Amino acid sequence: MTLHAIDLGVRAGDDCLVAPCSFRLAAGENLTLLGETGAGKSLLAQAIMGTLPAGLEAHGEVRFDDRELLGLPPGERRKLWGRELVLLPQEPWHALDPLMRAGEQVRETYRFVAGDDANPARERTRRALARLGLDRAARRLPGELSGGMAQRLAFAAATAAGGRLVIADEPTKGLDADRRDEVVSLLQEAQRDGGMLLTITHDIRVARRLGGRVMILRDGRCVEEGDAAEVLRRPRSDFGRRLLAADPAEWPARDTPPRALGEPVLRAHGLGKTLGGRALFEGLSLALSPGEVVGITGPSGCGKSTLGNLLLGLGQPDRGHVERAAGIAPHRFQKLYQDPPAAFAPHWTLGTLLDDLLRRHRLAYDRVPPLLERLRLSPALLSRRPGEVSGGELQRLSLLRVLLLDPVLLFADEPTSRLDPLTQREILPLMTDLARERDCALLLVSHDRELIHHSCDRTIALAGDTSMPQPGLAAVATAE
Amino acid sequence: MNRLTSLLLGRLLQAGLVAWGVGTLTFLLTRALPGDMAYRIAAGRYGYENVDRDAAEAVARELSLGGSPLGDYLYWLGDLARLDLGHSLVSGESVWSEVRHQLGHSLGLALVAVLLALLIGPPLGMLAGLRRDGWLDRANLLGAVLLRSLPSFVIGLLLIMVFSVGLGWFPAAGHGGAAHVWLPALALALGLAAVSTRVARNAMAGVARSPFYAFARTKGLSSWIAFRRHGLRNAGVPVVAYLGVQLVYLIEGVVVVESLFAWPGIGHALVHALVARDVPMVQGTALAMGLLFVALNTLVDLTCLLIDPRRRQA
Amino acid sequence: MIATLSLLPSRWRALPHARRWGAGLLLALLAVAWLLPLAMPLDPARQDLMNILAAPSLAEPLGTDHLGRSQLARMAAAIRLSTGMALVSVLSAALPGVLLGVLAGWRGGWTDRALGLVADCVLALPGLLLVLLLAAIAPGQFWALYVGIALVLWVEYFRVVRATTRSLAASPQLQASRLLGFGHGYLLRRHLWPALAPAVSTLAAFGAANAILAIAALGFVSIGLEPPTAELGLMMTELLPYYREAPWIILQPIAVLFLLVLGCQLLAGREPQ
Amino acid sequence: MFVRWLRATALTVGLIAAPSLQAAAADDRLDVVAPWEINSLDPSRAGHVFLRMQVAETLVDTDHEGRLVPGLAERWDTSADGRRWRFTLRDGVRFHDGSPLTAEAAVKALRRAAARPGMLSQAPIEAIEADGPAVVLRLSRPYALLPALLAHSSTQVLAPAAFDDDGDTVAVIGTGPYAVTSLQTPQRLTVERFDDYWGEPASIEQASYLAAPRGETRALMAQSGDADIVFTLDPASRLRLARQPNLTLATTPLPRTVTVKLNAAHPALADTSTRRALSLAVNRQGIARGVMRTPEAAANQLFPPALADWHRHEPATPARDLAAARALLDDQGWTLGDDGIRTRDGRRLALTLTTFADRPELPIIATALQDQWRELGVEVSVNVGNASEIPAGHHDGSLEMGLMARNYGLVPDPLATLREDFGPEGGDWGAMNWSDPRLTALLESLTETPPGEARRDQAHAAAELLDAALPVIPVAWYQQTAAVNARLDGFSLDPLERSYRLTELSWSET
Repeated sequence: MTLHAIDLGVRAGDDCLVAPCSFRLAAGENLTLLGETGAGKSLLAQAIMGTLPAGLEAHGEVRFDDRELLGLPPGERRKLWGRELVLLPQEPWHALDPLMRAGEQVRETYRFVAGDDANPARERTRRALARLGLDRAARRLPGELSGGMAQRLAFAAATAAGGRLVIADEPTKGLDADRRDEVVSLLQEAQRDGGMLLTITHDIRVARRLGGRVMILRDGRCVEEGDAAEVLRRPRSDFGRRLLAADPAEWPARDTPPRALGEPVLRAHGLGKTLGGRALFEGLSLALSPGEVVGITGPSGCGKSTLGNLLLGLGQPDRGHVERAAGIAPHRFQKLYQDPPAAFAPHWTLGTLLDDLLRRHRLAYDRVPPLLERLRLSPALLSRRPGEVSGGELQRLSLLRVLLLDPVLLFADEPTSRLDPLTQREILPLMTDLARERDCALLLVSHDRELIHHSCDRTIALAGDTSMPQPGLAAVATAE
Repeated sequence: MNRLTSLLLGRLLQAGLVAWGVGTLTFLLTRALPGDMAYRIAAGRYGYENVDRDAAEAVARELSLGGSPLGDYLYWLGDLARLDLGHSLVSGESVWSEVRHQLGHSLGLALVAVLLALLIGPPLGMLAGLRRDGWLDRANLLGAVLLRSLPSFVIGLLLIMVFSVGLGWFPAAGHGGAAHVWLPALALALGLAAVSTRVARNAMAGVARSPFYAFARTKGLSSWIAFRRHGLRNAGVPVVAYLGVQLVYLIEGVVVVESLFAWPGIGHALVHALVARDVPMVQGTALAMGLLFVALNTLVDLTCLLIDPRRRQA
Repeated sequence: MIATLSLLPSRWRALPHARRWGAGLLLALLAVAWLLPLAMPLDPARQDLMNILAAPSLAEPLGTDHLGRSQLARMAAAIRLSTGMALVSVLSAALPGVLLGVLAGWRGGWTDRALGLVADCVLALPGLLLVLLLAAIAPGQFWALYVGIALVLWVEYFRVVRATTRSLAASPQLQASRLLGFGHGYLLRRHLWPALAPAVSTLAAFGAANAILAIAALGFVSIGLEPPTAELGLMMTELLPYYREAPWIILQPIAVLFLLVLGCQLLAGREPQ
Repeated sequence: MFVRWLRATALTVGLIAAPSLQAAAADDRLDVVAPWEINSLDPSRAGHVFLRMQVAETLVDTDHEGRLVPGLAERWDTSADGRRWRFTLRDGVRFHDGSPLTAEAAVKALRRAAARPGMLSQAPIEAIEADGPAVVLRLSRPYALLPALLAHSSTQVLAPAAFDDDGDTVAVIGTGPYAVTSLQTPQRLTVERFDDYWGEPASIEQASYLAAPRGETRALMAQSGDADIVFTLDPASRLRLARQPNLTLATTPLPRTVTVKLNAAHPALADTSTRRALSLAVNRQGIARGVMRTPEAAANQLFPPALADWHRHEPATPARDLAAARALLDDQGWTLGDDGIRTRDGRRLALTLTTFADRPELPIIATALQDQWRELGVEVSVNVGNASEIPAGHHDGSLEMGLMARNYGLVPDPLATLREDFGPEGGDWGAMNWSDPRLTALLESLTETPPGEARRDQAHAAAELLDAALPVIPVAWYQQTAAVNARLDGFSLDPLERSYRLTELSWSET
């Protein structure tokens, strides 16, 4: 059982999206494609699976055992899905039918793809779910599952038909640190009994844990290839080195001198909040002084964002109260969002939105160019709409928008979790330096403990129950 | 199950308000309308040939029009509360028996029409939605726009000419046998289908592009099984939900189709009652149509609950 | 006129292909209606009882109707009146619908439930009763019919606008703008209206066609007849009896309505949800 | 696999439709379709349907030429002073429920008819009593038209069991050749042959009546064979049906005239010459050929040929004389304004023409008149409303002009209607604020003179007076039309629209 790709590339018309590259995979082995968003990792996986969108074609050869996949007619290719080739989709909580019970979506693979009769199919489903600790979740709808449970369910549904080659596309996207190890062990299980694993990720820690062979991709070109242990210790290529350095664990230790804490801008006394019948935190008191960077961390669903919103006055605590320092204008308490495009009105150019802000607060335009310079943003961006600009640039623009109002408190809610490692490596230090320079208190929320440890003066860790559904999911369930 | 009880309570409240609304509107009808009511009712009763002053005066005495507006209004609502709808001024029959007779015919026609619309509209729409911007999709759009710009009486006439005069399959008009319901129901159904087919097409196009549909296919399910188990149900929710809003066109269409096909329905009766200012009859038919609408909407809500389990927990 | 409703900041070049066709179709229809009478002296009421239901000829490009009147003149007058009245109906349905929808979506809570209940009740009342009540109060006035029709159609705008406003009210973009110190007016103009515009203009497109068809239905049960004015809906009823004798006659108002609906549909670019 | 789904739906639709195919074709029931709905069982409200379907009968009947003949009453005679009428009932007549026809039943029916609005209330009746096998009516003054009034449908005789104790009609139990089997108001009535009918029984076993208000629907039902006889075809369909092989078309002139009722109190319509100008400006030929589609419908006088005694043969159809009409208005001082509308001492010559759509051709004729009078310089706005607006406008004086179709054959002798329309203070459907003593005297003496040469001369004199003074302007005469399926023999149209004459019909052998 082998997978052999020879000069496999993807073209759209005449421009080449992924340059031809070759790799080999044998039974029991695993290969990880590492690179940033837009590097063409997913396109390679889709080329192998045969699910390239219209207008894109794969070139070169893909030999699976003795069969050449690219040449097969689409009908034949589709017969391999599930039976031979298994694709684990991105964000599995979207890839499950919202109206069908969880167990049923696994049973249908046994029943209709593997071809079992009704009873054996039900029996094998029960056993598969039990093995993945999902027996309690069989009757639930996907909307009621946590991210980790959804990932395991999708895995059970996809591998039920016994496919030997498992392709995992960004398995840890949207999951927090604790879930990452769970996913890695899940993938290794697929590889253990003679299967082959092809993983696509931008997370270096996942690549390091999986081991086996690694291939680093940049802008559709294979930059480096080799054993994970060797490539991820001393990468030969320059891009490999920068990619490694971007991992928060590798960041240099903070060397900022401890500074005298000024008069706090905000105090919280005995804050308590219960959400969905569960107490998130109790009796929490804190004070934020200018120039201080405070981190809040904890597993997903533990109430990090809720605490930040309470402090900013965007919600009412059940117990305790928040007290702001006197004489500070309300618009100097600002917030940065996890998904940058969501914080802008999509229909207007960025320049228009900025002019609105300047006119609203009667600020002179000459404050903008120095900030553009400091945030390394080209003025040409202002003539584009939020949708036509990258996530990194947009986050820096929202930073600019906020700095125009000399904020005293900035609550950054997972500001870089949706961004690539390199962009994150560049933006976060910029954010903390600017906060310190302008004596603005920065409240940083993230589920990545390494990141918080390397950026903040002090940290508040919240405990939490892991079975809470994904925040994104809860919204889906209650949508009218 | 509190979702179900709150839904039913909401619809019951709506039914009450509709009854109150109809009562008030028809009461206004008696008071505000120019043109002598007594003359119109006499014309309705005895045929316009032998309507004259003493006929109109006889009717006026009988109705005892006049009296203080507020007093009459409360008295009027009192009757409505006791569901005593009184007697038709034109035919003298009790309104309740007339409405029950006509409502039965209209309900039959409406249900067959909705059934036909569901058989014609959504399946074609879903086929068009699966292959977006294919030839079927374009034909579906043009067909829907054409049907939406044809008044229902033109559709009705075309159907009679083709199926009754031309092929002789169905009787042209009137009622009596089971065969009489097909052409009027089809005329209504085509109007409804034109709307529901586009809703189904959009829903299906959305579902076909969704990640869970792609995962169902990459899991190995055939296109037919994926459509049957995942496509149909997910696309069905917006179609059924839109059915509730669509009933407005059904009620309007019923009026025209009934008078074209000489079908003794409630829309036809409402028009005659309004023209003849037979106010108790107007109130009875309007009330029946309003409550029919609320009942059909409740049915639609229940089906939505059935199809979409998420709504049950929310 | 329907095009202005979409209010999207898009120039002609930027209009995608379908919408350009839609706008072109509508402008052509309106051009025929408004420019034709300037080009040639047309009297929609002049009759010639000796020359009824004449086939289209060079002298009479669209033939003559059942009273020998020039069908070209009547179609031009009908397009002017019907599109004008349809606009009245659409505006009198869209304004309350959008305003109440935004109010319900924005405030939520009991205002939302109360307005929702009122909308459901108005939807349940037979539209015909409302229209006839208005037609009876202001007999012989076309606008009364169109406003009566709008009384039923506003609920569709209300439901679509409320859903969009409700989802936007809780969105981060609004929270961010509020934090930045912007007032309600700004939020409406920058955030809400561009999101509502396509949905509202689609409903407006179909609302116009429904208004005209409703007038045809009313004319069928002989309400709202007002000779000699030429109105698209009523013409369909008047010319119906001659569908076998002169089929091209009744096809003309229907074809114009078809083009109107198709034009609005392509222009709006999206079907009503 | 989708094809499987579509085939399945097509199959189910076909299966359900199949049984219906035979039903439509082979039934041997006579299906009659007409525009008028049955809105009640009460003879005074919907009696015309039961009379036409020969379910119920009246004391006096009419023959094919419209002359009065004995009906349920064998013979009738009047006292010397003409104030006491005695109608002797036929014996051996049974109601459909088997009960015998008695004088008491007839008296009860006539008393009900006299108490309710309808034709019988015209007669000056003091008392109605039963006297052995006969019915006696005492009048306050001589009234020669009484037999004619007793031929009206509202005077039909129903069995005592047809009424409940507070006088409402609960069933239609008549004495006619057909008995009711099912009745669904307002649309449908089915009847079957009544075997022990006193006259010669019908040959067709089953019959049904369906009310279909739309002209197009009725025409299509005739074409598709669903209806064996269709009454009142709209002009456009009539031409098409004439070409159908399986149908024969029957037409007969009706004693009904389309007239424009003028309010003589209106300043513009007060003098005769203005009314004459309006009449001259009407293009009757155009309306007859273009709208009614029957050239002979052009009305040169008030009374159509169907009313033999009243119709005058000499005057040729007055072709439209616009010049004379304009001259007449100029003499009256109506000067032509620059907008083409005439004005006189500051007032525009603008009038409102009220009509109704129960008869589909009336709004079309109104539109035609509107344009024709615009050429004359008179601005006319047309108000299409409910039929009752004309009598209502007559009484509150608000009516200016009313376009209507007046039936002078409601009763076999038009005199009854004329006395109602052109009496001293006019009539709801007749003159308004106009009267002529000479005409009143003539109409009075006509009620006493027996039929004959003298009566016809007086009738012609009255007709001449009306055509000269023009309180109402005649526009067109009506034709009753019917489409009859070829498999029927012996069909004829009743000009007085009293009966469908079903008993004379039989299935042809072909």
